[in-house]
Amino acid sequence: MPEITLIEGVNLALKEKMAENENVVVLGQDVGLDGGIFRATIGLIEEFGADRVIDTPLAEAGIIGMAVGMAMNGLIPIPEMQFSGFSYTAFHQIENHVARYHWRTRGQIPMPMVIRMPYGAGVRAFELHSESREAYWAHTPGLKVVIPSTPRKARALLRAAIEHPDPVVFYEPKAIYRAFRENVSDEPETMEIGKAEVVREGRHITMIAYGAMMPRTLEAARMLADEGIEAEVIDLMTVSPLDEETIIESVRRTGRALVVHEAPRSFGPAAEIIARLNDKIFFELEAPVARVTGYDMPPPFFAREQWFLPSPTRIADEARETLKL
Amino acid sequence: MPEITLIEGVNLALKEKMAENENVVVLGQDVGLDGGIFRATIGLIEEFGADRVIDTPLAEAGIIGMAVGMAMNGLIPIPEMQFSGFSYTAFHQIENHVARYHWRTRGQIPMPMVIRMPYGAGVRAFELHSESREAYWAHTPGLKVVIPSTPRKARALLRAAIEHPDPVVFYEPKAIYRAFRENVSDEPETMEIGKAEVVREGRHITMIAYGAMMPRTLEAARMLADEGIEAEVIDLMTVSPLDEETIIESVRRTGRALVVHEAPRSFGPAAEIIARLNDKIFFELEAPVARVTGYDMPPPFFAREQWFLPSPTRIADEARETLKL
Amino acid sequence: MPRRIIERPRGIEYLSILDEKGRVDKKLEPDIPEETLKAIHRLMVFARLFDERTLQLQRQGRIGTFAPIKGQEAAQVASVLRLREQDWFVPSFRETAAQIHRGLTPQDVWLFYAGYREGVRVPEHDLPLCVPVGSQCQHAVGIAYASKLKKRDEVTMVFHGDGATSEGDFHEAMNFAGVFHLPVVFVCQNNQWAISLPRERQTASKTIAQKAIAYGFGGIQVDGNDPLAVWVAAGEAVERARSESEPTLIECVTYRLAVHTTADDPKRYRSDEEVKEWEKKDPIPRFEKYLKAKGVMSDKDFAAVREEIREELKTAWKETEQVIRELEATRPDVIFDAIHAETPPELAEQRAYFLRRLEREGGRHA
Amino acid sequence: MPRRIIERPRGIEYLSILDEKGRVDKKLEPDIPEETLKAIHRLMVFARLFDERTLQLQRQGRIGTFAPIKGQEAAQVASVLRLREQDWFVPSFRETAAQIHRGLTPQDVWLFYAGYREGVRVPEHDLPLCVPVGSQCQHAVGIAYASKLKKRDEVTMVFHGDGATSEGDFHEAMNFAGVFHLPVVFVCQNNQWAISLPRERQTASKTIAQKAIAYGFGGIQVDGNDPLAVWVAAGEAVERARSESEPTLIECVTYRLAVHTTADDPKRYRSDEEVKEWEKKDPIPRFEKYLKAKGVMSDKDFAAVREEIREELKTAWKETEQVIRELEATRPDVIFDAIHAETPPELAEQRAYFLRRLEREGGRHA
Ligand SMILES: Cc1ncc(C[n+]2csc(CCOP(=O)(O)OP(=O)(O)O)c2C)c(N)n1
Ligand SMILES: Cc1ncc(C[n+]2csc(CCOP(=O)(O)OP(=O)(O)O)c2C)c(N)n1
Ligand SMILES: [Mg+2]
Ligand SMILES: [Mg+2]
Repeated sequence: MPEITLIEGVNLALKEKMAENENVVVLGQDVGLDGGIFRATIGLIEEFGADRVIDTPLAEAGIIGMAVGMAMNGLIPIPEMQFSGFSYTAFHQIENHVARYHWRTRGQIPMPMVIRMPYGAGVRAFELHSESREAYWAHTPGLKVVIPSTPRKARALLRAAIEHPDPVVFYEPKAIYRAFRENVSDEPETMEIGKAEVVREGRHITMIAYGAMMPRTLEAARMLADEGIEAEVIDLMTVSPLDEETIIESVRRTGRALVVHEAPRSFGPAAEIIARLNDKIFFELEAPVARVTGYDMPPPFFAREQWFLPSPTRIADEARETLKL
Repeated sequence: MPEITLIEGVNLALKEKMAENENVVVLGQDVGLDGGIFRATIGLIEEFGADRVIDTPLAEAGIIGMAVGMAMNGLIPIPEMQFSGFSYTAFHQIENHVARYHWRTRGQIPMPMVIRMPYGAGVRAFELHSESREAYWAHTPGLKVVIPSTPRKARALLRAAIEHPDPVVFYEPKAIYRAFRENVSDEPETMEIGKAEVVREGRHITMIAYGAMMPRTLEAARMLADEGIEAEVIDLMTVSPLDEETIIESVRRTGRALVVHEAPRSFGPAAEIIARLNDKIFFELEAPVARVTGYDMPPPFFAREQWFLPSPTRIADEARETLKL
Repeated sequence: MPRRIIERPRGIEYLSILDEKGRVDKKLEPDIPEETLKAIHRLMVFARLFDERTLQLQRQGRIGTFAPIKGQEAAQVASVLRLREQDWFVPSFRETAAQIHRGLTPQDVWLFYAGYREGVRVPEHDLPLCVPVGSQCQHAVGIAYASKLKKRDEVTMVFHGDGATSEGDFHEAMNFAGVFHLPVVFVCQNNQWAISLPRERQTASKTIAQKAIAYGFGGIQVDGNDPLAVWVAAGEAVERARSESEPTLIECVTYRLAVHTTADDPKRYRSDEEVKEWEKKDPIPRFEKYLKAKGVMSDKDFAAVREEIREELKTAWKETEQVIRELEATRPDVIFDAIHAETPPELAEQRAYFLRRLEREGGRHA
Repeated sequence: MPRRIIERPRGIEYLSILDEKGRVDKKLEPDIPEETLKAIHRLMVFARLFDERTLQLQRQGRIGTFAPIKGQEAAQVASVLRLREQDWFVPSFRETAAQIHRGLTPQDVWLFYAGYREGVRVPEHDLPLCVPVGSQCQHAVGIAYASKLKKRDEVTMVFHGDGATSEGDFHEAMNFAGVFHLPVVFVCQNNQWAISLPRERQTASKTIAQKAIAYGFGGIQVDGNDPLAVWVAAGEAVERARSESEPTLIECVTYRLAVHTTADDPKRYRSDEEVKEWEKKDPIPRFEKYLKAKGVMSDKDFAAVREEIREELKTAWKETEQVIRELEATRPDVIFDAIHAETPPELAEQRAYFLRRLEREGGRHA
């Protein structure tokens, strides 16, 4: 397999799963002929036909609601929300139905479904094309939230999400859709939902991130390494449910932690990770857990969006501060 | 003024503000002739007419979207969502527009508005009539989130919310709409948005709660008092922005804290409070901050909903646990 | 080039066969087998008596808030009876009669209204009732899409109220149904009220049926208290769905004779006179006149049916009480059951915590 | 009692006055003052040249993603010109020409597309462009409600695309407008495409205009590339709103001759032939033929107008470049400005943190 980009990883997983299982269908705005506005679904309509690669009218609640019905009648729908900022139109269908059908019916009506949506700032887009609100979905009982950070993980996690029996919100870091390439195996690869990965080992501090913040966090780790600070870096991959085991095992060793996300700070994902560390290993923490996050505002209009996003410098600085304590 | 219930406090504030300011309008499902299904708007249509107390068609996004336009054209709309569980149909209007118009236009188009909605479990209602998802709104930049816990506060905070220049989500604890009565002043009373209140003083632990969890938390404090444990109790009143000052001043004194909410635990409001304490006074904490919350599930069907809600016993037990550490 | 009419939407048809007085339009009268006539009758009466019994139970505090269907029996019974077993039934929250026809038992319904998740039993190709108004319409569309994709001979019938037509969800579902040519039948129970909002203030269109024009398919208005008219319209629509894969909107003009739910006080917003007027149009006496005139059933038969149903309900409630006792004895950590197919670790931990507390408190608290 | 037609919706009218070839239907020709004809012309040409210039700027990387309006000038210009100053203008995101008429400058637009919040300047009684498709329709309804409540002589005109009609928001807004009898005009820019989805697959209704039937008010389809037809239909609708407080839906049949946005590649989903066919219907040459035939303007006048606009745009861009330099020199903590009317303490703290970092990093990072 040649080296591929993250978006190609998404595309590959979709192709593979559609070929493996004829019940898998893709639906959304412009997912057919156009191949998706980011080309995530390119080539699918040619291979699987317009009945399984469905261009829908412009209605997010309609798309998710239709997917709910499809899942009830034997399909595994993969609806796309064109941008996460437009998924709110379908919020009620996701919260009231996608997240609750299994619960409501005590499993009589399961809800296998993967809701794909690109998220995040950094692509010089209009307003509402740069949001990062994974916390909404993570706070919604019944959903799983998965966010890949590399091409290989995109492919392996999306495959896993499609095979997963519960509904998964698959949040795609569009800022790194094409940022770099990675080798993926010829054989279909699947990674477990709910597992984080230590992507860099270190003993001084644990830095936790996911999605588009991973390259920045790794860059910060390299900057710190130059100064002799060995940062351990964890890629969450699944934001909900959190892989406490991996996080706690690491922070127990390092005694210090830092969480990075581009979502607004207040009531954001980092708060939950801090709360878990507080719950479980409070007395083993040697310093407060740092959070390096977006500010409490919508992502700024794009000329100034880089001022909003956590930079490697800022991440490294906060790590240094934590190490001083 | 006779003693009134919480819902009567809401009604009183609406009446007062509608009389004081002819730009204030109320809109929603059944808010007119019916007086609101909880009677929050009773008597308003008789006093202010059907043009200002507006029975709308059954469409939440329509209601909020209409309120956005009203605010643009000089009114101060108070839309009602019949239950918080149905507000998600309007999520996009709230996130994309209500929360952002001031920001988007740099204040050229302000968005004064109070979105009222009853929330919470404990009233033996159908599914989706018992939700507590204040975290969604608290995580949304641009909104303020206010939750009263007594009749007097309902009246004074709702008045303040209507006078407030920013959009406020006014989350009403329906479980205690009629649970008890309280004296309110004849003179209009207003309480500041963004301020918490120490409602019971103590020196061993700080217990933080709001809304329908207040009576339960106070009950727990009384139980603890019998054992000589003096719990300080804070009523948040505003969930966003948090009144860090009051919280920190208290926890600094007690060294221990516990947060109560009925919202699901993961990625819930307590996590943010823990994160703030971690950020600001980590080294002054003598034990991990406890959280006593709803579980990560939709509120159970009502025959078993009391098993879900934090009970005074449970709150008190968690406080004792914290004190052992 | 000039000003000209480019589209003349078809007129909106109204269908009524059996009028308030029990007179039948012979030219339009459908040929319904006797057994089916009896089935329609029994189900309508069953629904009426079930409603009454359930209201009693609610008043006695045995169950919680309940949404009666009184007055709307014909509209939902004569329509749902047009479905075959393999067809899909998608209710709103006021189709108890239809749900019972599809396989729910009184016990299921009572357990649901008594606040037990165990009351949500889902017969195959049925959905449970849907609380968020209108949101079920899109599910019907997705189900129908899957049927069509898999070339399965399945029709989907979805119920919704007049109020539901104001929701964006209804619109999006109708539009998708039109665009994808789906075998789905929308049955609007226009009972004149959405809690306190009368039909005329729900929408400014003269009929609800004409809303179908916006989506490029057919709509028809029927006397929803006339089982014959509903039967005919639903039959045509189901057939159109089945053979042409085309959707239809059927507006059943009916009336909610009772409260919105037991938490509602209709005196606040509507007059007794209006209710009395509509009581005269009650579908059950009307249909019984028809059955008698046709010689299908006699007064004695009617009484026997009622007696039989009352007995059935009596037994059913006794059994339900027993089940409720059993449910109450169940360890309350069942609230943690089946939230996901794969339980997240934090939830497993929360359940363990719950059980620890439960044990410590001797089962009284958690 | 029997099967009968109870509602015959009015036929949907199509209006065209000035055809592709520049021929005019004399019976329908409106009497538009010369100055207004020239204003329509100038604004259409301005829009076209502005579009071209902006595309260039985008290709040069001076601004970001941009949504051209090429081909839709008549539909938005001849409609918005029907508003008086006190009327309200609610755009979607593809009404640059209308926005410029209402008071935006090229600089505002460029700043917006260059990613500066400073580009959102809001002329009184205007809204800024709206990104979430269809969601602005409800705002128009609320504005119109307030106008009516306050008995102010204000009409609201809201623009949306063909794609927008599929959103629940459009439906709810139309329904509210009908129920409350609001002075609002819905102008649908049916440009045949919603990104890659053609009009026929957006909805199964034959026209978009007929969707008004679902809401109890009038709809009309016009040749959206014919400024005279748009002028007449918009004038009638505005007048109906003003004097009868009744809404109207106007479907302007037009075409998006360019890309959806500069991020789009239409070759993936539509044929060059189709585009060529529609180029023949371009509103500008057509209108110029009309103006010439009428003796209102000559080729020389047209050239002069173009020259003048080009100069204006040249100056405007120079000034904009200067403003961008100034904005770039602004301390970047402006991102914290005006998020709320009352800044929450945590946000003030975040800004202070940002400034501390900025200082430490010598203004290069934060
Ligand atoms: C989305 C949503 N909003 C509000 C409610 C509260 N509610 C329950 S039933 C109802 C009225 C429904 O009217 P209609 O659709 O006509 O059905 P009917 O009650 O007459 O059977 C309302 C407002 C709800 N369940 N869901
Ligand atoms: C709610 C929402 N969903 C999706 C998008 C992405 N999007 C932007 S424009 C567009 C197509 C709009 O089509 P139409 O309404 O016909 O307007 P046009 O682009 O043709 O002017 C889409 C899907 C959006 N902006 N908002
Ligand atoms: Mg109704
Ligand atoms: Mg379009």
